[in-house]
Amino acid sequence: MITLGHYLLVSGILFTIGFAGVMLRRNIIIIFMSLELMLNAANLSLVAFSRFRIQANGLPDYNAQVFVFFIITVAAAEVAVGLAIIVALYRARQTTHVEDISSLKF
Amino acid sequence: MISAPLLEVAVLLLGFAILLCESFAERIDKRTLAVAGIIGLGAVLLASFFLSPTPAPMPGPSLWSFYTADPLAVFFKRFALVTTILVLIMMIDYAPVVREFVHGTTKQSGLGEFFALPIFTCAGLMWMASAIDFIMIFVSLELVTMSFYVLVSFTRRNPATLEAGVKYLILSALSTGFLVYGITWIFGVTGETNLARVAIALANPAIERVPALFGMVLILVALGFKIAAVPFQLWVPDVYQGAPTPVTAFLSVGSKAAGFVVLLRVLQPFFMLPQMHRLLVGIALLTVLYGNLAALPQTNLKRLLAYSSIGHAGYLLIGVVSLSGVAVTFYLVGYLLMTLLSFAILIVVANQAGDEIRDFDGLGERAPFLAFGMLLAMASLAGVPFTAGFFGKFLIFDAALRHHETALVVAGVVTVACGFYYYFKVVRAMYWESSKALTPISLNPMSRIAITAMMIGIVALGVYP
Amino acid sequence: MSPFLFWIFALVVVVFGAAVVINRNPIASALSLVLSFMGLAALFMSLDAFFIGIIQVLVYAGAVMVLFLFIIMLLDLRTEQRRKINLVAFAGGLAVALALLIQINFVIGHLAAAKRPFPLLPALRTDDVRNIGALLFANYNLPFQIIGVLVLVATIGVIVLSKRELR
Amino acid sequence: MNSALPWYILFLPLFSAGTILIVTRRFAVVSSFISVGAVLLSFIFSCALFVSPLTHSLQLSWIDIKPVLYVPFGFVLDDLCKTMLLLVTGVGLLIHIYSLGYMRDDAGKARYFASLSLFMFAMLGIVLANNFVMMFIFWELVGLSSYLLIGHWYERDSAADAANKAFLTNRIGDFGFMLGILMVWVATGSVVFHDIAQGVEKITSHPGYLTAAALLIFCGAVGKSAQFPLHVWLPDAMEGPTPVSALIHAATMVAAGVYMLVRVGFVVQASPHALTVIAWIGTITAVMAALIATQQDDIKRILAYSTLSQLGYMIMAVGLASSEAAMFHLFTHAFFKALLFLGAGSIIIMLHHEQNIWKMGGLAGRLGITFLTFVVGALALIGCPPFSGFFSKDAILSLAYERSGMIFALALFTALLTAFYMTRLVVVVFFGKPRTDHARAGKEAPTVMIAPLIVLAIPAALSGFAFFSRRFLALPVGKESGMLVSLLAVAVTLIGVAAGIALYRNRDSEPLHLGALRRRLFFDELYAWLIGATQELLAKIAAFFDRWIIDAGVVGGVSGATWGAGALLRLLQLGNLQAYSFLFGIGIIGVIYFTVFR
Amino acid sequence: MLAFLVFCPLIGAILILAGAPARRTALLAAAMMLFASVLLYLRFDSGGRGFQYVTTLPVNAEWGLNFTLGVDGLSLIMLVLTAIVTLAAVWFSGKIEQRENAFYACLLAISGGALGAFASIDLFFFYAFHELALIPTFLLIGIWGSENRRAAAWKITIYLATGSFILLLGLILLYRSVPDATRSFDFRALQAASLDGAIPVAAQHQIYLILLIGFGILISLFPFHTWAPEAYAAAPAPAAMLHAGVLKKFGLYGLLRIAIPLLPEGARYWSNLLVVLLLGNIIYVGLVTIAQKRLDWMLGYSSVMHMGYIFLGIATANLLGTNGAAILMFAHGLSIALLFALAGEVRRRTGTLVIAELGGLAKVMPFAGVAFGFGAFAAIGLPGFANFAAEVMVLFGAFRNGADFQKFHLFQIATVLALWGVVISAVYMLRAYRGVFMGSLNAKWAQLTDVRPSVRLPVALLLATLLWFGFFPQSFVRLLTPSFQQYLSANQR
Repeated sequence: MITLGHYLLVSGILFTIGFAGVMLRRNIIIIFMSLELMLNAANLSLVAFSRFRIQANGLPDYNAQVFVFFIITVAAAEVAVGLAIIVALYRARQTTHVEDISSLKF
Repeated sequence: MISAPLLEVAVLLLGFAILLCESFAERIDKRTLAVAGIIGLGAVLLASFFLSPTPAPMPGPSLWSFYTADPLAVFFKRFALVTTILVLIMMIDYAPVVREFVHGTTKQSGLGEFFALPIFTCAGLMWMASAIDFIMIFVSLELVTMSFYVLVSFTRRNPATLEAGVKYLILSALSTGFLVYGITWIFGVTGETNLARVAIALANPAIERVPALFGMVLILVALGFKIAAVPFQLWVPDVYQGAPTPVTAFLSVGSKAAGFVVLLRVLQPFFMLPQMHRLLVGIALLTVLYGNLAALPQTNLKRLLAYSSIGHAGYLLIGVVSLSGVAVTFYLVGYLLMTLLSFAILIVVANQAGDEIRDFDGLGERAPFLAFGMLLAMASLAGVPFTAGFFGKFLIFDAALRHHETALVVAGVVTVACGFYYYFKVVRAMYWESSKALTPISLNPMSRIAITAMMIGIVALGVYP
Repeated sequence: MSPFLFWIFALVVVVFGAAVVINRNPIASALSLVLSFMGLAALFMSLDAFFIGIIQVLVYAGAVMVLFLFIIMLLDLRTEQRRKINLVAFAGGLAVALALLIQINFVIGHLAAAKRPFPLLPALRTDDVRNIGALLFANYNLPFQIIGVLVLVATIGVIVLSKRELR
Repeated sequence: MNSALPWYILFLPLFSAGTILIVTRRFAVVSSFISVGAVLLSFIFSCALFVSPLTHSLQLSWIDIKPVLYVPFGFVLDDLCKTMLLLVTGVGLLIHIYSLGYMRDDAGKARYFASLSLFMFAMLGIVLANNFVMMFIFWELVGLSSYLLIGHWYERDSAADAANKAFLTNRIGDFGFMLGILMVWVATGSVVFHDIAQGVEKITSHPGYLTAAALLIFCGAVGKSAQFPLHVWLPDAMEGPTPVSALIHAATMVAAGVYMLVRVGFVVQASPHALTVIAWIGTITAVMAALIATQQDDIKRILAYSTLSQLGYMIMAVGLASSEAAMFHLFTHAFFKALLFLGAGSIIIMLHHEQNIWKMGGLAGRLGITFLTFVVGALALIGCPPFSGFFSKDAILSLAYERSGMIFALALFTALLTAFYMTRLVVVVFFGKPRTDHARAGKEAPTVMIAPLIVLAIPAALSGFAFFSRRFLALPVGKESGMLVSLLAVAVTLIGVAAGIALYRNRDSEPLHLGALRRRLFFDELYAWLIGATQELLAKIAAFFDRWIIDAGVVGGVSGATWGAGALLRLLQLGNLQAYSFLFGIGIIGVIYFTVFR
Repeated sequence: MLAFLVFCPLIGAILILAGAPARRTALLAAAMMLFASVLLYLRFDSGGRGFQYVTTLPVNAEWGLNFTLGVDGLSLIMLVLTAIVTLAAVWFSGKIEQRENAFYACLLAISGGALGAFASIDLFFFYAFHELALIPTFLLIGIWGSENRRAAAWKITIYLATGSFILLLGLILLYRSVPDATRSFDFRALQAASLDGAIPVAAQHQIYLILLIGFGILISLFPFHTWAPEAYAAAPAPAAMLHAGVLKKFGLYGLLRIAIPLLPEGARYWSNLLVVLLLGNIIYVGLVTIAQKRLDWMLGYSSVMHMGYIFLGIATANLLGTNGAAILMFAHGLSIALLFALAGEVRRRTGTLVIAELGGLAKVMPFAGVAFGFGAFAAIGLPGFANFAAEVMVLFGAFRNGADFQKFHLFQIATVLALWGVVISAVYMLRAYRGVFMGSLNAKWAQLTDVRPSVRLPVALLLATLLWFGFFPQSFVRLLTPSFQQYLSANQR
């Protein structure tokens, strides 16, 4: 029997994977993908919650789904801007590696 | 009488107008756009004094379940407007640098966007100021973040800037992730996103504490990132140093202030929990210590100011912990004045020399006016009486002592001494040393007015709060 | 929803999610990201959130993915040549991730509702597109507008940042 | 007018000092005459006061925090005071006049006379003071002026050092004096002599406390009148001009200690233990100084040591509870010792500042008047009847005879030594043949210097006789044992004289060498070592501690540590994005842990 | 009138920065200050209790914060002191080579800060004004100082900043310790509150300690004293005069004005600690002073040492001692200013202050010799100078505390040691004087000339004041006694 907990766990794992990716990978593009993973993990939980909380009118709580909608939009916009920055970086430095962009420090 | 949401609308329209001019009127000097923006924002600021009161929140969903125009919100709207105006003024001074690092078809290409984006950011800040719903918070905060992504890496020919941009991008996105996940959990527990209703739900003892706290903590992480609280401050020095200076100023004042107002709102329902209080005390302690200590060895003024802004975030947190809205507000105003003042002068000087502290050598002779302004700013940041900074600290300590936050107070005193050390390093450079170049530094009238205004403001707040 | 399907899709999501991180070749990561999101979409649908599921597929598989691949191609990033992995950092990262996972798990454990199965939806099924749309344009009007501005800003940003300029 | 007399007497010299300092510093002659005129006037006024029955004068309040502390600025006008006034102004006047000659062509003449006037002011203040604090004030001022006068030739290192030595030694004495004053004040609640005398039983009822207080007050006297063990400054003080030595270090200032003890007799006399100590200190000083005097070659040093031993007599007398005897000896001593110094002065100046007696000789003929007066003084000093010294010393001896045999014996011995070294002095200086060209060329001093000698010779000779001195002070009642004592005294004196003549007739150099006595019993060396071993060492240690431990160590350490902490913390900013996200993660799990799990 | 006095220097400073002729403006301002303060002194009603010439300007009603000026006996003499020393310092500092107007502006700013602190009877402004003087000090030492000005300026600034923020804590606590009803920054209100015993004893102990540390740092109380000699050695003479003479007194003034009247219990509780520390000042620092090889360091340390006597007077917390302390503050201010001025003059001519290198200067600079002699004797408490009168009062006051016939208690022992300190001070002063001005003249200095005429007047001014109040201390006691009776009224309970 599938409970709310299962979904939350899956989303949690996904979130963690994403975070691990941010911490472990050095390729900025992949880091960016990992960030997407984290956002979607959040989405999964949200949807799960919305499904779990049946409203009085017997429908799922659509507020959460609206929020998911917003998150997806924001994520998309973020990807656009982020990739633009990355491209600019690549033009300037011919690299997408985090080690290569550590001139500002201390 | 004007209904509060119209303010943002007006700001938006202003932004659109400037964009249109930028794209269709190639010929005009782009600086006029900035001036137009300044005037427009000024008008909005003026308008913000004729607001109709917030209607009583009617039952059922409506605009007012996301948006409030309570005094706090209105205050911070004005705060955002003033900040943006000043930032625009700085940007005019900064234009040559932009031109140097953004090659374009026309010699001023890119400037238009450079002037337009802050206005949208301003709108975002204003929405943040009156957001009382997590979704609203998320959206407006993302708007602000998004435009800062662009602004930070705006001068993209400059490698340092791009590096700053990327760092800001990744870490900020990371914090967004946590914000979202946190909101999710809050929603999961309470089934609400409106702060007021969340508070009601939390008041109910049947609610599970642990998940709620978990969600709250994740939200705190995101906000802590915005206000540069330890341990989420790591991006600050690099980004502040790399970003275009006006943007740095904007970051350190605008987004920080917005972060604080959101923090104040969000924490409201959670203060009754001891864990939360403990956490905040800890964070405040770390922040104030880290910022001030790590600032001691700095030699680059922008970076120094970055660390000091961490330190000030710490003082502000002390105020937050002591539940003293007045103190925090006052401190923020003082902080706005002195930080923007120092950045404004920094820009002017950096155009000639550079942004290392040693580039300020002998400013006392080169540009007495600027030097005196910097002296004032530094004194205020350090907390010398008869400046806004002193009163801010005074109120903060007062509040902290009232709540017997001994540890915080002790840390505060120690760090204030450190503050004297590193702020006076600048003063020393300006007055003790003698400079190589003795060319006087020019200053355009608008900035002069702005700087004078800020100096007067600092002293006025210091003498007559 | 049958547990079987759930397990399948959950597995897909997690495995390909992990693949995103593990793959050394960016293109491979990108593709596994798509697959993982597909799985996610399926899970959404299994939660009766069809609209969101569709959006998910459209936006990610359609837009985001293409964008990613396009950029990867543009910059033609090869499989990142083997740099020496900083083991300490690696282990540390893993440790932190695990710690976070444990904490999340613990929190889920503390959520009483988590034990309970999903309540059944009553028979009458109105399409959720309409519901969401209504909500979006009635209640969430203001945030929606703001999102609009956000997208505008993003557009400006992208233009500014990647406008080809002539020396 | 009349009641203001003391004020005039007191403030005329100050006025002259001020005028000289501010106005007439440039004009030496004018200054000198201002100074002399001032002292002349106050002498006249003193005479007037002496004959007037005036006993009270108007009184200001210097510090007035009733009821806690009340320090008036007022005078005691009893006979003792009046006599002392007369003595001080009189001798002072003569010495001022003498100085006109002695300092005629000195560069710092104006400064000299200013200091001299200042001294007169201070000394008169001591005499007139009617309370402890005021007396202490003038006490210190006397110290100051003697510092100035000793250091008059400040370019000379020896003079400068002597001045410092004198001042510091006195300060040590005053340390005790002040403490004593405090104790008396706390006990009786007042500093005014009269009130203390009224409520003296408040303090006499606690013998231990009383003794302590009395001895501490006595410390002041020890310092000022150069008693053992604080006597070391007086001989060095001879670095000053000779008239100064005559006035300050023979006639008046050093006698101030005695005067003070007499003045506060009601406290001192009340404590038998204190008295014994005082008596013995006096005795020791007398003997020791006399011994040392026998081996000195510098004419002024000889006189200085003889002054010490005479002061020893006076203190002895005080210790033997007879202030009359003490005052009597003080009175006579003032005259003949001043006379001797002035005589020595005229010799010295005639021999172009030659002070070594072995470089003189055979001056009897050339400096006739000086010789005669000097001899008068010497006779008075050695107490040869009928000269004044005989009577006063006799009084003290007979006292000692009654009280304590030991003291008496020592006193006699001192008398013998006195006779011996004075004879030595006279013989070596005035008889035999001249030993240097200066000595041969020596001739009589100018009148302005001779006149005071003659004037002083008269009281030096006569002031012993009761018919003369009774006018001025209460004499000690003659004892029936008097006869025997006098005979003994005269006998030892004769022995001393005889020995002196026998030993030093026609000598060209010192026949007997007693190193210890020549080296003044090593007191200076001892003290130098003592100071070096204690204060200097401590000072160096303290300085080191302050510089390196407190300042560099603690203060520097703290600031350095802070800075270091900052330097360490900023290393957190690795600049590497991964590191940031990693730390970010650690921060997050930390935060969650502390909030959710604890 | 009072407001005029307080703002006179600040206005002067602003004018100078605006480009008015520096020296003349400064002199004018200082002279007007002196005139005003003397006028205040003459028109002051010595009989009246409490504050006079009170003027209030409300700033923030919500915190009961007003800008209130007013003087009682204590603040009056401090004002006079400030005015005199300022005039002397300005007069003394003749032509300045670089950035003259900035220099004079800083001088005036310092004295303005001091005046404000002494004249305001509002806790907040009392603190703020003093703090204000910090920056000018920093600049003065840093820009116009001598050899190691950098280090010295840093040390003094950081040290004092720390001290004053500790102090700020204490003051806020004090402000908080009064029940809300009577809560105010106003001394008078606070005093009234403390008279009603509104400040709980435990709080008093805590607050007094904090205040003691804070003020102690500002006054260079042992062991927080090491900034002082270094700073004074490095500072230009006028700055040293103003700081050592006037600004340093702020802390003592604060103790007398706040700690004693408002926290009598705390004062009693910590008096033993204070006595021990101040003995550190007197004996330990005195010994350190003896070992100094340079005149300026010697003077710096000696000023630290004399703080000990003032502390002693304060520690007695009785009428006599506090009176003495107050007058000693005044006297020490004048004498140390005088000494620093002359030392600065010597430095200006010879370029060194190492005692061993100097000597016999009285021959070539007689005026300096005489004046320094006066100053030195004043400093070591010779009768005739105000210092002596004050020290007498302090010692008497201290010796009286808990005296009995059986044994000496802490205060008696302290008094004995303090008396010995007088000897110590005589040792170092006379040695220095002998080393610099007496003895054989070093050929190097044979061609030196005597001090500038512009120095003579300030010197004369200082000396005259010292002597006047040495002969007639009553003219201060008259003013002080009422106010102290009021302060100590809390103790009499």
